[in-house]
Amino acid sequence: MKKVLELKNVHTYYGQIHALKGINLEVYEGEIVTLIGANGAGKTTTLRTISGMIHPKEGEVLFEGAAVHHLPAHLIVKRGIGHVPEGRRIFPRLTVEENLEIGAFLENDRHKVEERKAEVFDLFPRLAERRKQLGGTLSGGEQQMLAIGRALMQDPRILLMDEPSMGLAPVLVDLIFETIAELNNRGKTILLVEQNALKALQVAHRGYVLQTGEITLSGPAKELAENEEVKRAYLGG
Amino acid sequence: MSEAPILEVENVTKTFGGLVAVNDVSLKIPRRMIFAVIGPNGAGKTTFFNLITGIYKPDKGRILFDGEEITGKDPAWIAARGMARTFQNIRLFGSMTAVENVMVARHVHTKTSYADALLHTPRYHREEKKALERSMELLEYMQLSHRAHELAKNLPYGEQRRLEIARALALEPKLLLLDEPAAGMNPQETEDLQKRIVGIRDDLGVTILLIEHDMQLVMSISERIAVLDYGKKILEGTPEEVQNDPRVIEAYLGRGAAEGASS
Amino acid sequence: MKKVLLALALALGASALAQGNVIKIATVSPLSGEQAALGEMIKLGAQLAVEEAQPEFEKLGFKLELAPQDDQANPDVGVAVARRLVTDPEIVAIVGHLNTGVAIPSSEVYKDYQLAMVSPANTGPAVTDRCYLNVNRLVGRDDVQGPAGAEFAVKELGAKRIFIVHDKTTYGQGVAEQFKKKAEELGAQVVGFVGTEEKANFQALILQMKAKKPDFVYFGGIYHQAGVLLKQMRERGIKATFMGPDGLDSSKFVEIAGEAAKGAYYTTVAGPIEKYPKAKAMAEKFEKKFGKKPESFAIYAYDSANVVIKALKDFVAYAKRAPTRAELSMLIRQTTLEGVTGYVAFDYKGDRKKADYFVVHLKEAKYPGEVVKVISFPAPATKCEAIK
Amino acid sequence: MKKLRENPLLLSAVIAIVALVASFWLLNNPRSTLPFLLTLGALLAALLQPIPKWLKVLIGGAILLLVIPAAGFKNSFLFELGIQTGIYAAMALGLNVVVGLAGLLDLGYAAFFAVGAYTWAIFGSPQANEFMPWKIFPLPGEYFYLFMLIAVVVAAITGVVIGSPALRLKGDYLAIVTLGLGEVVRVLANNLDQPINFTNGPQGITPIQRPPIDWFIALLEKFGLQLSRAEAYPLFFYLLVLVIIGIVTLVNIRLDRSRFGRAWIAIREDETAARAMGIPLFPTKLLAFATGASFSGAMGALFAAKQLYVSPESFTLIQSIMILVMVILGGMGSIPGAILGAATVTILNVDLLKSASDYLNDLRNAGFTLDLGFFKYNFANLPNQLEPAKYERMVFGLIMILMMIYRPEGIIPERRHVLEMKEES
Amino acid sequence: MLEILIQLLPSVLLEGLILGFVYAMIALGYTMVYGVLELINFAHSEIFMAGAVAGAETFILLKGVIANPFLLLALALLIGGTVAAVVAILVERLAYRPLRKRGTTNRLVPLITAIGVSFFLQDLVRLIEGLWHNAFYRRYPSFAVFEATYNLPNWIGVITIALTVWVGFWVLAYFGDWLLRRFKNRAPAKGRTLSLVAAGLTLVFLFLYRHVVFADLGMTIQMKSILVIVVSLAMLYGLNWLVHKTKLGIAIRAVAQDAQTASLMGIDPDVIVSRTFLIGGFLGGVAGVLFGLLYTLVHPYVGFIPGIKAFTAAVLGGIGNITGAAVGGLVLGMLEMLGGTYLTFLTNGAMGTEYKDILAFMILIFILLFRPQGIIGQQLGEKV
Repeated sequence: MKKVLELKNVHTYYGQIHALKGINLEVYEGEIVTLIGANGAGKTTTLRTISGMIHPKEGEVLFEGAAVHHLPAHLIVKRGIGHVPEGRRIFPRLTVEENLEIGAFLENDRHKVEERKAEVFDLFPRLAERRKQLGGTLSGGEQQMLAIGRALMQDPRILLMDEPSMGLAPVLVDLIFETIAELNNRGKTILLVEQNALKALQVAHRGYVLQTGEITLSGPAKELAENEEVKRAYLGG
Repeated sequence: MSEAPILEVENVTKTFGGLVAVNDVSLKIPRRMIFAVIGPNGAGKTTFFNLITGIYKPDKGRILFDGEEITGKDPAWIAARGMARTFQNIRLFGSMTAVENVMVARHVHTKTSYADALLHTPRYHREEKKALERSMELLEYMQLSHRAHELAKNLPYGEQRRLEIARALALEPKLLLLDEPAAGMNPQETEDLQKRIVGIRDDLGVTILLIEHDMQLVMSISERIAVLDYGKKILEGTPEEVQNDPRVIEAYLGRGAAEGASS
Repeated sequence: MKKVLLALALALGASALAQGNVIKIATVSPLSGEQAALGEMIKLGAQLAVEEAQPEFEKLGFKLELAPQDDQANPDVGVAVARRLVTDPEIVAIVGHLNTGVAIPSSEVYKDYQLAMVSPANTGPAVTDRCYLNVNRLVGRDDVQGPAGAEFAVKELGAKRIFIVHDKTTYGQGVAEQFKKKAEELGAQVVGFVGTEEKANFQALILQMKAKKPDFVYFGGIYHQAGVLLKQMRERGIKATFMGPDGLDSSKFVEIAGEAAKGAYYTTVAGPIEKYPKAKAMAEKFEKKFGKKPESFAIYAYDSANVVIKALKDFVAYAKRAPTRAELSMLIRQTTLEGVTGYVAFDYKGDRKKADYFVVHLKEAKYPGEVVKVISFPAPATKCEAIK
Repeated sequence: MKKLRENPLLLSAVIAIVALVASFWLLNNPRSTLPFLLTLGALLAALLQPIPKWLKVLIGGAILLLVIPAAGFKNSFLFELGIQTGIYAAMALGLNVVVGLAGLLDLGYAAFFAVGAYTWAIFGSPQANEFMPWKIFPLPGEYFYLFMLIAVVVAAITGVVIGSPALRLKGDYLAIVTLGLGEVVRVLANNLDQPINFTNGPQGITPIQRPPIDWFIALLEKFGLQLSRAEAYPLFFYLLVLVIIGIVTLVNIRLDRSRFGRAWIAIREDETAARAMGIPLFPTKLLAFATGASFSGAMGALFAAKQLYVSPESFTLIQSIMILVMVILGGMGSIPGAILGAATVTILNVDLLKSASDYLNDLRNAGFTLDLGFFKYNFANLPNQLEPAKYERMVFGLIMILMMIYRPEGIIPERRHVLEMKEES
Repeated sequence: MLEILIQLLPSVLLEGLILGFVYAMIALGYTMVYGVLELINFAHSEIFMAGAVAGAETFILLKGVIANPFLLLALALLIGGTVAAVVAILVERLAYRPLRKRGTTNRLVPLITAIGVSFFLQDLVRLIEGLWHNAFYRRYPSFAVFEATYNLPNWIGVITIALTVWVGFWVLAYFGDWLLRRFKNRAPAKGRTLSLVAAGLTLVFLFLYRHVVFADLGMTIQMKSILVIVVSLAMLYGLNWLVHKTKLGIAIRAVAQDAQTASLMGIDPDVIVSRTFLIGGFLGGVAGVLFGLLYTLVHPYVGFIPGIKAFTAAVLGGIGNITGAAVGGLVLGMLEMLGGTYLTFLTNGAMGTEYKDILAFMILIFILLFRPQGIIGQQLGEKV
């Protein structure tokens, strides 16, 4: 299997806070890898480091074998890393359709854009119904679909997803996880950060547990789901 | 002094756009208690703090502090009445020295008039001295006196956190709100902080309300815990109650976890 | 970097070190900005006079120089320049300013140092009405120019409903008020009296004119505003006759107003060259030297400088030394000169004993226009409590 | 250089010698720019470098009270420079409270200067007869000192009036609104000549009474100095300005070190945190605004008396910007910075740019030809437009841009002093 | 007196409309940059000025070469716009971008820089013009075609009067209703009832004043004013199209709303900011050329007052909003013209035309205090 993404000893700082303390992580083609851990453990920071929104102070991020950690975000995206950010961050005053089109900003072939748009609408029929509506007026679940759809418009080779279930009603959470599985079936490689650890471990192949900026545990998802330490990582008990 | 709760929050709701950030939350915080609010990311904890301290005005409900209604009042007015806070991402006055930072919070307790300040009247000297002494005491208390004359922005992270607490204490608060005080700290610093928080309550008789992610810290020092999820208070109880409640486990670990835990 | 600094330092030091028997006459007028065209003429006129006199002074053992200064038509800059000039001992007299509003505060400074000032252009009554010993002028006054214009407007052009606009400067508002007073005395109705600093969009004023339907519009101010106002008036179909004071006496006025300038009148205290037979030779010399025709105040600046030069020469020839500022001020007040603008002599407060006033008609949109009336008028008397 | 700093004795000696040399040079060449600048440089070095306090006082006192006055008798332009620097320094200190300490960008600061200037101009000249029933104006010059205090109060009130709406706005809107209100004050000054003539409109007000100085001349005579009135006034104003600067600096330092100063800085650094610490936002801002305004008002009255003439043209946006440039150049929030900024900009504007223009003029008049071999240029052809004095806006603009990009904290950054536990006597 | 004022009304509003379109064109530049960077680009007034001066030079240089005035104008617009756009991009690159890269959070820093840039550009143009012509006032040549005046039919004026009076009465009725509700606790009247009341009163009014209303209102308009209206409408329409219908436009809006997320879409925010300055600058330059054509004389300081007014217009309409800029410009233009013309009449000369600027600033303060989001802007949430 081809190694799509690799983090080697990555250290990242937020101002004076040492947020990531030497992260090592690998994602292979066709996998769903999940990164779980308590609030503030550094999950989001890891994803932001990969997509170039912050730059690591030490270590390297390799995408398909090439170092990308020094590149600005828009060039990393160009290489083929899609990022569904935490809190969805859709553009509230663009319509659903415009949100999708901006996702395909780098694609100049009109034909391909329409094709991908059709694919997204196929995946999320709800979005098709609301294509002329402003992003900000969508419900939380629809916004999450839009955020995922927008990232898919880039046709990325790896999709980073940051807490896609956050703030969603249970029935929507199920839907989102089904979608993740479906995307993976269609061949997408996915790195998933989740607070809903059990759900995430159900859908993922492998998992990493992050605690205060360090990876404390890793392995096949099934094994992690059984692990007592996982629970401790969350509840501190 | 009555033994009425120091803070009463009644059915407070706050929405941003279409999003309900805090949804019909009610709380009573008894005096001299260490009370924690926990919940997953985006559960509305910081918004809740901002409502209490007056930075946001609630859409519905009311807030009583020390028996007095403070709903919709100016943050400075509320602070002057004895409510102090720290911030999730440290907000010190970077270009002032550590001791000056603390003295800023003595503003309402320093009784110098404008004329006093210009003319350096005896009252000015007296009040300034008092403010300075009290501030130095607080720095000492937070073990920062060696940093008193350094600029706040040059302090290491952990000391900045402590300085923020010292500054908040300078208000002589009845209620101290700590917003993720352990964020970014290493385990040793966290342990130190833990002792300090208990100490503050014991020494100064301050009620403490805190938001924290570090469950170890929360569970070991809080006497009562409220759990927020999607802006709603889903539970309130002792640490043991909270720790073993399936709803909490569900909120944190995800759906399906509760069954796993109880089986 | 260091070398550059050193060179600069040497240069600055050197300029201050240039010593010797140097006598400097300064011109102060706007050399930049919207009124530079008028200010430049003052400078060049004086420059011609100084350069003509240089050989004679050399014979007397002195080096006569011109120090042209720019007051940017701004009273603040004017005062700052004045304060610099008074502290330079080589400066013995000033030829300037252009604007009354600049001349008044600046001359307060000159007065403290008894530095003589001969103005080729200031028409505001207050310039000489303060009775300062050191302040003189060669041109007429607004309290004659304004009324002269009003008399011409009402009596000869038959103005009945007059709309007056001014530019809210000491000069413009002053002359406009004088015009207004006389026009009302003569029985015309002043239907509007408005000040404006606007430079581009005069529509609000033009709409007021539309409502008041004047048959005559007087503008107290300088050409760059007058030209635009007149052009926009004509564009909006206001056909009233247009007139202004000597601030309009520039080829730029016609250039800006374009075809609209046709038919406009202005009064001036500086007559066109051809009105002065003696000025012809000077005009030729001027054109040869500077490549342009002398306009407006150039000949007055020439005469102003010559008054100073004559007094200076008399003193130097007699006393064999440069005069003090106080001495020169006294002497200038007494000096008479057969200048290119006629006979120059000052009265007790520094006004020219008899000044000429001209009414010019722009029959075509071409500068200069045709002089339709010349009035020679003595300066009105002011009660001076003491000559200061 | 570093070595020098570490050796206080050597440093003191070097500064003292430079000060001495510069002073003698200046006294012998009172009309050249270079010795003057060097003298000021020595003064600055003495005040800023870590040398003994008595030496600071000695050098500072000698230069300000002996050398410059002595040179000023030979070249009274030095007094003019000193007075203008002083006026602007006091205003920069006032604006420093508003912009530097409280972080409120005020682009209409000249408005308060205007208010102060007109306060004395109207009553210290016959102007007030125009609208007052008693024809007792101008008030005698003795009233000047009283009116300086009145100007402080009037300017502070104007500050409150302007600040009350403006300070409720966010940062950059505040800037635009103060700019607008500053312009409003100027337009009012320009237009309040009708229906009732308060300001004499664009004509301005002149002559304005000066404080009488007979006592001062008499005093000087006791020291053996015989001065005429015209000579004594610059010296008098120079000394008066020095005294005022002293007072203003003291006020500035005292406010900075009081709870008000700390509250201002807290607001500048972080409004939300400041409010959470019990600092009421609006009253504190208003206090800063009124304090800054009152400094400007006092200097306005002095300006009117010095200038003898006041007109709306002195109070334009460029004045406000100039004072802002002083604060930025020196260092926002820094008291020595504000004074240094004021001195630099004033000298640049009043002297250096004009001297450079004069120098070019001299070259032009002399028909000097620059010959660099490959490049020949006859200065007689130099266009009039190319005079540095005309490009003050360009210079100010450049200073602002470069400072913001390369050194936003200014030449002398704000430095918090060390608070000491003082024993109450 | 009232009769004259009413007769004048259509002309005043027409002139206000023309002035308003000029303001609107300049306001677009402020609004675009503010929308993307939340920066008040103080130097926009100088970008406008650069366009005006470049346009004047084009006219003067090519007047003898190109005979067709419309072609000449088109060329001047193009060159003026281009010069202004280049200046705008340079300003962004050299002054603002270094600040963004350093990541200053202090909002005073970019604003002070902007003021500095503004001052610098004024004198730079003065220097260039001074060296070139030894004078810096430039006059736009006159062309008979542009200065041709057309009379507008009276009915337009009558309708204008009727509409204005109707709006006036409507406001009065609304205010009266508000008073009743406030003090007598009446139920609010329906909008339609108010409109009918206002319309009725308007008819009564027109009946009473019919001899005034049907007098010759003498409304005239010049070709160049028509050009201003046409070009600015085209600009508004074009810009709206660009921002809403093109990929660049969507990218601009995306960066404006959330630059960081936009970079996750593969958009380089720097490029977008640059483009924004280019567009805003070009529009400003075009506005400058039209301004010169309209008012004849331009100089390095010509931008200051219109710039401040246009900024006021942008805030008035709701900064960051294209339609808002247009609405704000028109409202301000008309109010200014009304104030400038009528204040003198109403105060019998005590308050001159000069007070119109004070009026404009008062409006600005009023708007910022009571409706900071502007007439049609949206309230943006504050981040804590």
